[in-house]
Amino acid sequence: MRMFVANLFLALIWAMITEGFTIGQLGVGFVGSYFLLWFLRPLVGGSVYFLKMWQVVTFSIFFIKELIVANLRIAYHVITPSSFFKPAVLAVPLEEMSDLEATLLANVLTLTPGSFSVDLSSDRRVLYVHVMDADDPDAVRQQIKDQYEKPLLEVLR
Amino acid sequence: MNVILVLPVLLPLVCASLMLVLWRKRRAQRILNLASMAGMTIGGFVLLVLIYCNGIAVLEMGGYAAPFGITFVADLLSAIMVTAASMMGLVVAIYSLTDIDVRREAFGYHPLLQLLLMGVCGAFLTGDMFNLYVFFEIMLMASFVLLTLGGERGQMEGAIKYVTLNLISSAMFLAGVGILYGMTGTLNMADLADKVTEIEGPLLTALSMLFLVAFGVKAAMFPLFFWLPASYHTPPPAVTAIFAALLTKVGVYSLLRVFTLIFVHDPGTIHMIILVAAGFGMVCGVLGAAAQNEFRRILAFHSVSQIGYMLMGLGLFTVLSRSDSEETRLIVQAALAGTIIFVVHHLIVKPNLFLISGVVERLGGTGRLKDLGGFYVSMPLLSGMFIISSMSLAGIPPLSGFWAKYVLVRASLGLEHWLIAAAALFTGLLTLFSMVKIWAAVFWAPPPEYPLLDEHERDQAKRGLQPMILPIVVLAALIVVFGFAAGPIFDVAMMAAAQLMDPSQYVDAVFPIDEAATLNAAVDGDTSP
Amino acid sequence: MEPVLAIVIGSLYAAGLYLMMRRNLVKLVIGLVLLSQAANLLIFTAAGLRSKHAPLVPPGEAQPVGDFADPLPQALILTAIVIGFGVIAFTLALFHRAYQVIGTDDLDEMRATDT
Amino acid sequence: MTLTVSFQIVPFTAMLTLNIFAIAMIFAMVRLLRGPSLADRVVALDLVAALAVGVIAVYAILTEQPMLLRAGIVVALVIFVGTVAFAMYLEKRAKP
Amino acid sequence: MRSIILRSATRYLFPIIILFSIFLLLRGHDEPGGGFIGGLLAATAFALYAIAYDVKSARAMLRADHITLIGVGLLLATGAGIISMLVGDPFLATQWVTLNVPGVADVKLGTPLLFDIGVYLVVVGVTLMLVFHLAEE
Amino acid sequence: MLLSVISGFVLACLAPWLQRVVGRGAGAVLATVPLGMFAYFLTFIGRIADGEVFHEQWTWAESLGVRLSFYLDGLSLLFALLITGIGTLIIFYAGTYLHGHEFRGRFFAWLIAFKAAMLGLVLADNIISMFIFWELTSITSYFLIGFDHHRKVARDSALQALLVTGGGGLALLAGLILMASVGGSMELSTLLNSGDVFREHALYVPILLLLLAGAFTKSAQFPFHFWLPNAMEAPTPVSAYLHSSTMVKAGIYLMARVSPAMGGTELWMILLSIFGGTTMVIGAYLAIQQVYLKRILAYSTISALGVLTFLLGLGASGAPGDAELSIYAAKAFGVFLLGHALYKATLFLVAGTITHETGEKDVTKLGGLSKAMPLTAIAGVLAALSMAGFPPFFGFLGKELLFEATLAQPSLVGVMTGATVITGILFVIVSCLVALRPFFGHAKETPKHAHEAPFPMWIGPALLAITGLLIGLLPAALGEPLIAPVVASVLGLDEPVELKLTLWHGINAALILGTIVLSVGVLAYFGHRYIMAVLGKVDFLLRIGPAMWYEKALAGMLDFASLQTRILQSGYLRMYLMLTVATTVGLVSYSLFQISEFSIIPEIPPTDQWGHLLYENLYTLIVAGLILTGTYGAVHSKSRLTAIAALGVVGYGVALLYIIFGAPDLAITQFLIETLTVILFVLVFYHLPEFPKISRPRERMRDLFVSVTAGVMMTIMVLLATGIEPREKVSDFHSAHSVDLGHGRNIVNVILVDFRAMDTLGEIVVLMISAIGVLALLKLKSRSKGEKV
Amino acid sequence: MFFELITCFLLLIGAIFSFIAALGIVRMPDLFTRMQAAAKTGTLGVGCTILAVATFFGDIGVATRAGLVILFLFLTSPIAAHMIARAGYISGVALWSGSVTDEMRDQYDPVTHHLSSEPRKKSDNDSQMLGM
Ligand code: NA
Ligand code: NA
Repeated sequence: MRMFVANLFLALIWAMITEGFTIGQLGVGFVGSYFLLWFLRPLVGGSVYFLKMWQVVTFSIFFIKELIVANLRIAYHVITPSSFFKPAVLAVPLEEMSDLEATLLANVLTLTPGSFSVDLSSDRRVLYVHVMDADDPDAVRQQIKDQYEKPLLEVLR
Repeated sequence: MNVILVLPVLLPLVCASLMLVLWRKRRAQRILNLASMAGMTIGGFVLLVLIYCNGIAVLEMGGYAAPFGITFVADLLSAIMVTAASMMGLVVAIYSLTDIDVRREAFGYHPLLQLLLMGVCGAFLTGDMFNLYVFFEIMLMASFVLLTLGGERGQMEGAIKYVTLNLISSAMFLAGVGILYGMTGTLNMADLADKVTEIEGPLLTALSMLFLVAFGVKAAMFPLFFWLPASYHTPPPAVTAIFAALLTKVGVYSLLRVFTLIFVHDPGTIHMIILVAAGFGMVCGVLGAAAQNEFRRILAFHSVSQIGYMLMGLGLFTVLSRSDSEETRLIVQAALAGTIIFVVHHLIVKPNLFLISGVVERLGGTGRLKDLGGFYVSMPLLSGMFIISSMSLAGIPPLSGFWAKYVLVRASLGLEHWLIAAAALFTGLLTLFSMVKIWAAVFWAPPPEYPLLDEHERDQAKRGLQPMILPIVVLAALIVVFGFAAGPIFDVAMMAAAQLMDPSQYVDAVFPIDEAATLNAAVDGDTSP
Repeated sequence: MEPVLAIVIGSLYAAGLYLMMRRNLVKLVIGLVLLSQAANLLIFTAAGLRSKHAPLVPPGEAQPVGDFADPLPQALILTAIVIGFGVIAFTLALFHRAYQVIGTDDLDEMRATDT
Repeated sequence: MTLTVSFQIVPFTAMLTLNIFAIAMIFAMVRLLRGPSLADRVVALDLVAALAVGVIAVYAILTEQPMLLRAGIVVALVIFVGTVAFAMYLEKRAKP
Repeated sequence: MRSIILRSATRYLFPIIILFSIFLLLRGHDEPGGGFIGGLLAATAFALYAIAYDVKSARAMLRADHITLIGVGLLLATGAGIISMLVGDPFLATQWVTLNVPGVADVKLGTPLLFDIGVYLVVVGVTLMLVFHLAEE
Repeated sequence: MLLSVISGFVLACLAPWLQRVVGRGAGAVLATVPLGMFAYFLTFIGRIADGEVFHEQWTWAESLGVRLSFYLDGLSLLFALLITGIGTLIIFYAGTYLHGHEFRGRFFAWLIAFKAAMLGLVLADNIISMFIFWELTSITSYFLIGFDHHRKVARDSALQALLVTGGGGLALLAGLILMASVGGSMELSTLLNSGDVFREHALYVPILLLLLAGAFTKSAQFPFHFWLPNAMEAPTPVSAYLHSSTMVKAGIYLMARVSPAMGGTELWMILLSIFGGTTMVIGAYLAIQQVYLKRILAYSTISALGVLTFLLGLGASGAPGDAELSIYAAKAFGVFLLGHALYKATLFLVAGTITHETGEKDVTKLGGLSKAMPLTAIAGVLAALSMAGFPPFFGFLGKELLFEATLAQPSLVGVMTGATVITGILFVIVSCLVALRPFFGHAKETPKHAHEAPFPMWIGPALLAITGLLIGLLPAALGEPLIAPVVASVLGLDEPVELKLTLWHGINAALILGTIVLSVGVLAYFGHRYIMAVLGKVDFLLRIGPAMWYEKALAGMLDFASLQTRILQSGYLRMYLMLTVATTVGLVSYSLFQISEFSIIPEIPPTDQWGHLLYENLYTLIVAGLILTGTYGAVHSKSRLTAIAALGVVGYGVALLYIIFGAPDLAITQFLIETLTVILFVLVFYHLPEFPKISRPRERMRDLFVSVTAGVMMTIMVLLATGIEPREKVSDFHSAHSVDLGHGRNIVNVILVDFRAMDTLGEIVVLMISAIGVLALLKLKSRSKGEKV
Repeated sequence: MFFELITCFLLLIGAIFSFIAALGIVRMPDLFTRMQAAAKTGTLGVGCTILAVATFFGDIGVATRAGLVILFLFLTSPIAAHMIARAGYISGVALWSGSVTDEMRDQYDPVTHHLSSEPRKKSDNDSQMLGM
């Protein structure tokens, strides 16, 4: 099942990049990515590909909104004198999650307001995040957990 | 023609590819190497005979007519060069059986040798300017690797200089090609010969200087030769030998090609520059050699001076006008023929000397003259071969070198270029001096009091010496034969020179007149290949 | 635009050559890279910058439409770029090895084979 | 509004955008030259690459060559590998 | 590199890049791309893998020995040229066959594709050889 | 004649083998061949004396004007007889002299090869084949002189001889080539008939000087004489052969040979008589200062060669003045030549025998050997008498004729006669030194106990000495048939001349002079010690002699060579680069300056278009600025990683230019390559140190100047290229046929894989090689450190 | 017309954000704050521009490819930012003096490349770290 999804996903990408987007191209892409996945066996084993589409969509909208807000805020910081922001590197404790989930979370954080991921602890339990406004570190931590970690995990699980 | 013209490039390419697939099969690589070289040599001779009988041959790669695709053109000069190069490849391949150690074989010595030959033969055959660049790069890259193969300190130092200076020259070549294309819209040499006539003379001269420098560096022309003495003596003798045989020759060949085919508008300036470079090269090179005290370094420096000889003929070449007498025409033709003879002579003699130096270094443990000696007593055959080769290099009659020198000196005297003739003769004397210096130190002088190799090592070194001696004897025999067959060889060289002197032969071969209609049709898009 | 590009090319050549004339291996190789960029750009410019459109034939057409850049220099440069890459890679490895064997990256100390 | 007006507004904006992108690149270049740390320079280089994607996109609009996006895809996919390589260097160098 | 984030990102980026590289290879005759570009892109993917994990696993991913890869690629490219000589044409003259694949299109297969695949393999093999060996130092 | 020459070379090749097979008697066996030739040449005497000449021609390298053509006339016959006759005796002699020597086989090989070359030289008609034999004599004599190669002295002397004669040989080649082009033929026999053409030609002086340079060096004329005594390092048979009748006489032969064409001018006479005269006096003077037997003989040989040159100067056809005078001199030349060959060979062999038997070469430590070795003594004494000029020996005749020739001169009689008289006196002393001193007086202790030499070692000298005596006794019968054709050859006469050689032709000035010379000479011999003491004070002549100049010149040349090499081949890569770039800039700008109409400055558009142009091209300008900034960063940065980053920017900028000007393929490739290059750089630079600051400011300024000039040059070249728009481009074809012939819509790719697939094939080969190279560099480690560089 | 206005709007947004990113990278006080500017703003700015391409051509094929560019950009640029930040941090780039706190300090072990999740109280527990 999992392999099938992955296969279909790659086939879709194939059809997308070859601009025709015909059934034929999809078939070619399917066969092609079948062999590719076969080739990449050591790599893809154990990965989850099945995505809940509606969760993706909601999260995506939220994500895009956040993205724009983040940018505006940074723009504000860039233009105003530096005394208005208080950056910090914070340790954000994480729920139990897979590498891929942690990575996605880190990426999302990087692309959204005033924060970006510096590194993930080796045991994946803490994400170190650089934030622009750390007047109250604990509040920032909580905000990250509530606004990003939880919805993302919902989408992915 | 279809096969034989592409064979010198294709055979080594296929063999090298196979060797990559058979990367760990050393014996298979050796056999493949020898077989390929033998095949190339035979092919080369067949090509030579065909060209000799039928005139210039042309192969349109991919079936695209001349200026549009890449064309291989073989005139007599190309055929001579290809044949000689393949032969040297074969000889060195045999020599390498003993000289090249297992480690080097394991890291691609054989395919590299093949590819070096491929690059060289390609450069001799191609009739396309950019393709020439590509073959140059193949040759250079293969030589870079062969030069560094082994990873010893001297090799590294030599290679850095060799690589850097050659890359500079490649950059200039590339720039020259780019500008040439920008000005003429073509890359085919025959087409260029026609199109450059539309460019203003001095501008074309300026452009030709880029090519002069680019090829001059490869040819180790004065004052662009620095890489040669810095690097030639560092790799194993087999590699030095094949380098000495081929690398600079490709540069000289290219100079011959472009300055007789394309840049012929202003022989006064260009050829005087070449002549001056030739003269200084001869003297500086031979003086440099006189200052050396190591077998291979002496030989390396001599190459610089001998390049001077080769360029001398080209420098004497002038584009003849109708008013020039038949006598002048013959002298100029003889000058070019002299260059060709010298190239071929040097292509045989110098490698042989390097091969001999390899045996000496192997048995003596060093190339330093003061630590060597006694070879006249211990290796009489080798001594004989050295005498033949070194005397030929010094231009002692009736060996090959004499004829080359004689033809050139006669031509320069005939054209009343007294200075260059004097330089050539003086250089001959100093060459003799160097050769005799080696002879006296390595062969005549008693063995060193404290030999660098002990008994055991010497015995070890003596094992399997036959594959090293055999090529030396063969080449020495060739030198002698060359000397006695000087007449026919000169005739062939004169034929080749005649082709060089008359670019229209080349151009007509590439663009046959009766196919002109087809050509136009091709432009209009009516024909398919 | 050709004059501007010509100046860029000249500067690249000058910088590349200047770097190569330093005593340092690393500068040498950086100079080489600049030089190869310069040569490529030179081919590009010398052939004439005649259009901003890529030499592609639109689907369904038999020949390119409108004005388009000269494809041949592009093919040449592509070849030259790749050759240059191979050369630079080799040079890097050579310098790496040379540094290991000789123990310095100072070119002035690499004179043993000449004199 | 007629077609001609609309015909000119996009090229004009595109040209403007293109120039802004280009100037932004020069800004990034300032950081690249100033540093002070290598990481700063790499950030600047990364930004130059990102801006290059933007330039390609705008240029695709300006010259109406959508296939230029293919170059954008490659840049987007590949440039970060170089950045990663720099990072690797920094980390290796940081070894005690 | 011991970055978890990089490693897991590599796991999804790697197949994408490889796929895209094959696409560039196959479509290169009609649109920007081709054997070189495809090969370089694929090599970049492997290089990324080698940086994120290590050279050993990247090698394991490649399966084939570089040298063999290069040799085969070279033979393919040369072979594409030799095919025409068997027909009596000059070296490197292209030969085309049109295959009718129902449901897709008329697929034109020609020696240039073979040639480009050879180029692709050589470029991948060479670049990886360079990167891997330098990385192992 | 060809056979006689070729057989010599073949025999030389076989000699080592023969030596192994035959062993002890090899000398005798080998001697039979030259003996046969001697007999063969004897048969010609009659016909040559009758004025016949013989031609023989074999094709060789016809197109080069080179034939194996031979020409036998009086001159060459005399030489051929000497070469084969004396050669026979020498080989026979050497067989015993070198008995048991490890390399006797090789010795024979070289000796016989030398003999063959010498024979070829005197027989050759074609000038190039003559030159070839000439050079071969130089080379073979090199190996003979250095035969005792374990001694450094021998090696150095051989080198000296080779350099001096070789250098002259090269001049000779030039002279011969010029001669051929002036005379319009490669055959001596033809050239010699066109003497007036030469003498009136503008190139006469250079040709003459070049030929004489060859002849003087070979024949050890002052100031090139110094190599000859040093050549005494050779085994004695070699010395005897080289210095009596062959090697050194080659120069004499050459002068005599060309004298019909080149001789007879003022210049000829002045040069030859001055150099010859000086040589004969100095040689003889130096001879009596020596103590070693062979060195005494060597210097006396130089003197004799001087005499011969001197005589050639006096006697040549077309000479100003009386033809009779020329004949006198030419006659003297012929007689002296033959006489000298006979007695000098004898004396050398005798000297060799003495040294061989006693182990002593210092003449002052020898004495009374006549009892121990009577036969040798007889031969020696006979030869010495001939040398001293006692009647009735042939040497007497030579000396008489010499005096006659000088006395008959129209001008400078005093000087010339004085010189000959002094030489004559010194000759007498020399004769006494080499023949009286060792054999007579009281016996002295020698390293070895002297015995009579074995048969092969005394028979040669004895035969030669007796021949000298016989010809002296019967000059008209034995001498004239040989000498008269020689005179004809030297003077270029078609008819043989009447010579009237007689021992006694009345009391005349020459006879009186001869008598005086003899008596003074004998007296001087007994006062030798005192004379030496006096002369020792003016010994500085020796020290500042040309030998010193040779040493100085050689050392100077070597010093200059190393200086030049240190400068040119300094080992500094940056110097090499600088010179290479500077050369390019120099050559290109030299050519550019010749352009009359400079149109590289682009047309400046009208000002009202500036705004529009800027609007259209601003981004391109900025991208160019980006590249320039990146370049500046790469050059200026103190850290290499910064330089790499800056380099990256340059790469991206160039890629953007490719995008801007319609080259997406290039841009993509450039981006990819850039990334991969960064990876490679980072991998490698990780191991390399940071930049140290080590360049000196002045060097930096110089390099900056050179590189900026190069940059400007490139800019100009690009502008010039863009200024020319070709009418048609090959790419028009590619664009038009991309779809129908190439079946592809990406024209660039179609060019790469179809139209110009050969380039692409080559390019992947380059890539592949670089991969092997990297593999080898990184994995193939040196076996051990400090191994051979 | 509508799409053209959208295109212009997107282009301008993209230009502005990109310009701010560049300005930020010059003006911000330390590596991390610069990256805040570059990583987000750059990505969004470029993203908008690519969207503009999609709207301009209005072709579904172009749009999907534009989507791909954006997707790849969003996939790779955070990774790059992470890598630089991490490397910068490890190589000892100092935080801006105005920074409030640094909870990652001393958490990274350069020998084992281990990044701890526990705040380290003592600095002498290297041996313990090595044992892990
Ligand atoms: Na142009
Ligand atoms: Na143009």
